[in-house]
Amino acid sequence: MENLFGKIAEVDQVMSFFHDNMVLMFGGFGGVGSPPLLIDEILEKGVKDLTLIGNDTGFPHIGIGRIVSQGRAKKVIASHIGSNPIAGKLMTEGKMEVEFSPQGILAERIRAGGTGLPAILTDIGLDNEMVSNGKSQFELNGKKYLVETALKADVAIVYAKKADSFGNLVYDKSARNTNPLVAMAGAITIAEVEEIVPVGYLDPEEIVTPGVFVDYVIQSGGVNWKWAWESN
Amino acid sequence: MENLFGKIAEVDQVMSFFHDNMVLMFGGFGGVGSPPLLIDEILEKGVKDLTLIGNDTGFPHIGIGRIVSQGRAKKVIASHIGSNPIAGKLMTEGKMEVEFSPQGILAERIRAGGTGLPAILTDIGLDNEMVSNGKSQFELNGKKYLVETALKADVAIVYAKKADSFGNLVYDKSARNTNPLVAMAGAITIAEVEEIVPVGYLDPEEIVTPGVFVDYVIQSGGVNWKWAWESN
Amino acid sequence: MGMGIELRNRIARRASDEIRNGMVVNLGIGIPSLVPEFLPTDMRVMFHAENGILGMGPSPAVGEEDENLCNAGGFPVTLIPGGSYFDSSLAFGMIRCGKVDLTILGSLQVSEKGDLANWIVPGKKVPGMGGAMELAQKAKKVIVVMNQCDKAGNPKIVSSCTLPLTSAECVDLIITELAVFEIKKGKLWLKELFAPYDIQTVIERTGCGINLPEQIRKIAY
Amino acid sequence: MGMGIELRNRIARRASDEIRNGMVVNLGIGIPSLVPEFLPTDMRVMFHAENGILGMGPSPAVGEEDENLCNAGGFPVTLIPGGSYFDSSLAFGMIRCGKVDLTILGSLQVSEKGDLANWIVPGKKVPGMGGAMELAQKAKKVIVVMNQCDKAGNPKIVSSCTLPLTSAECVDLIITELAVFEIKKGKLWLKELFAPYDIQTVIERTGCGINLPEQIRKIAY
Repeated sequence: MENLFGKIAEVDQVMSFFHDNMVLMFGGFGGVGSPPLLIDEILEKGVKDLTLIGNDTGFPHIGIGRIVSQGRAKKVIASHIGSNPIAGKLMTEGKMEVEFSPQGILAERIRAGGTGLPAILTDIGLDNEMVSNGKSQFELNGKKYLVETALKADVAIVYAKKADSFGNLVYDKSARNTNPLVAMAGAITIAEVEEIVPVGYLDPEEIVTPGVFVDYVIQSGGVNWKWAWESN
Repeated sequence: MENLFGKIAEVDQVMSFFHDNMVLMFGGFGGVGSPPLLIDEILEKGVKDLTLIGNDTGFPHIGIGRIVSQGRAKKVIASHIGSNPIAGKLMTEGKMEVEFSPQGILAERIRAGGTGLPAILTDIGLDNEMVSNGKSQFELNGKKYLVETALKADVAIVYAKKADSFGNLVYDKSARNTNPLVAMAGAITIAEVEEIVPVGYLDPEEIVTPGVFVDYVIQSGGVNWKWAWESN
Repeated sequence: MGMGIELRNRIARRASDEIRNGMVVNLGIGIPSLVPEFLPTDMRVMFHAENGILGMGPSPAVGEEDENLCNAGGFPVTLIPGGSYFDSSLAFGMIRCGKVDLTILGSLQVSEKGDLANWIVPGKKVPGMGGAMELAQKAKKVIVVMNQCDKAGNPKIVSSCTLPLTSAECVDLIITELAVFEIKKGKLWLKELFAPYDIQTVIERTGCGINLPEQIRKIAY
Repeated sequence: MGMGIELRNRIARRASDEIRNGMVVNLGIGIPSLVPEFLPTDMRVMFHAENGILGMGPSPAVGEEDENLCNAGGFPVTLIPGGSYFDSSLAFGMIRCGKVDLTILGSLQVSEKGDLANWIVPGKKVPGMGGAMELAQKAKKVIVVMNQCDKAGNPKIVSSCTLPLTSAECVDLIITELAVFEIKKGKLWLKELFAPYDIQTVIERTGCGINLPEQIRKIAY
């Protein structure tokens, strides 16, 4: 495979970016669209005290849940942890801090981080203390709004269907979810993909994430966990 | 053609939405990606005192420039009017108010309007009086930012390559530009398209504007102006 | 929920009557997910999912599942013609902009003013709000489907929610196994009764006063 | 600009030396648009346009133009393999996030501190800032290419701009038909001289003091 931009890498080459206390952002929704190989390698490397940012904490053995369940996160910023009871347990026991953000606002905060906006205003959760607690408010035309700050990460990991050697990404159906947003918000963005193709092999109209946002492309081996809906 | 959602319309059917003093948002960049039939029909209907919102004022005989050149706008919110000298003349003579917004911030303000966010924060143009004048500021982590408010319109008009009968849109190359943003920001959105197809004929992965944002779909006759780069 | 499938279906069937042709609808998990079964086959409805789908179709047959085509709950679905995929920011852009006509959700409590409490049981379960706040605050119409009472027998429709609110004054309609309630201008109205229940039973199992209109429809199914 | 094509090409050629393999580059109209001609054919550069293109290629042949594939100035371009289309919000998301490595712009004035004034002539021309503010403020490197003096013979490099600023302290490099200037830590340095000009000529045609390094490179072409 041509590697004109030096972005196609073996997974070993990117593992040096993962370290204790880092801020790690991940794509995926209930584990769908989360990068299996990278998650396993991060787990194996044994990094800890992570701050994780993503839609949810997956299931105990699915997606980012694998890392959360092993107690590797000191903090999670997410909209939902309900499908991962271990996350709830760690939170209740005070072993992991959880900052809840309404799902669409979390998505916008990640997008803001990825597009160089420091914050957005919104009325979502304004009357909800768990959301508004500690956040600035701003009055516009006589109405109050919450100031929701941008989210960025040291490293963002995403899962895509195809990448070309410039890092242009296309996703697969609902596995797109938060991935295009997360891909923009990493100081370093690593895409694990099902297929790597040369430049020119993706239709320029169908590219969802332009390669300028992607630093490394890793070949995936596909999902290696059993979904909640699979029998046995 | 099946019209399952009642969105496919003749241009006459949508002309009642255009009236004096309305806020009209338009897609396009230098006229590329602006809807020619709708622009001509608006011109012919003779509506005036429009507030126009879009990237630029086109060229005198290209895109929204046709409407601007006829003095039909009382106000324009745009990032650039340089390619339309008549716009500059109207502004200088006090016949048309122009609010300049930096191009990417204008795009974000339109997106904010279309996605239900009241405002965004940014440092673009903070030190520039023509941009910051009259705008609120907000301090975040010791840094000042401008509060840039969302833009919405009574009617948004866009130009696309294809629509299906639900109003799902795909665009053509750089004629995409501001169209996907503008399509979201109209109380009523009308898409003029080169081709109308039944539902199921567009690849769900390639759809850029989901049909939920589009109220009417109009068959276009294509661009009927001469581009600045065309000889003779 | 500790409710038999027949009662659950009855609630879902009644909820399906609120859906009109051309609507964009978001369904929560549980009883709401049963609603599509009861729609006329020729009805054009676009089901919306928070993870970035518009135009969700029925669950695929066993063995036909696509792991990359799932609803917000993580379960396999299909896509109907006219459907599309997009990122989560756009999924919620639609919601905040009022493009979702109707959402049907479960709840822990609803107050007589339409306050919704469906995301936290303090000291017990804190799953997070997911997309419930946006949906409750911004969908054009919010329907709650739930049991009339919780497992301990306490009414779930109350004068004031004791559980933390998801969103204030947002619920338009409540459908339980007993009855259908409408909340109009901050007041709770009994609208319809499921057989075999009578008004008295509903009043007894409701934790606040109910306004009674002149006519209360009886639902036959 | 009132400058012959040879001088314009010379400036563009010098500007092209600043481009490295793999860079994302945004070019303004005028002289900047001449830059790509001078790049080695094997160099991988992604040209960015504000209207939503990454990977712009050369102008098409006459008759081969596509009216829906134009640069931000409205003129037909092509797309190279690996290029993509996106909306303007993403085009500027890239800029604000520092993904544009280099922008090459024209200007009316530049101050010795790197203040850029390229968008307004008060009382004369108010075209609007377009995308210039974002590019000037957020591109990793900002290069100005312009005449040493304006039509009236006034230096365009000045101690303090008299025209309204586009953005303050943003310019890294200035290339004129006379010389190349670098702005480092708020100070203007003469870096290179185009033949046949000498230092004295440059000093005379510059509206502020210039720092002179020990060595000043002469550009042969």
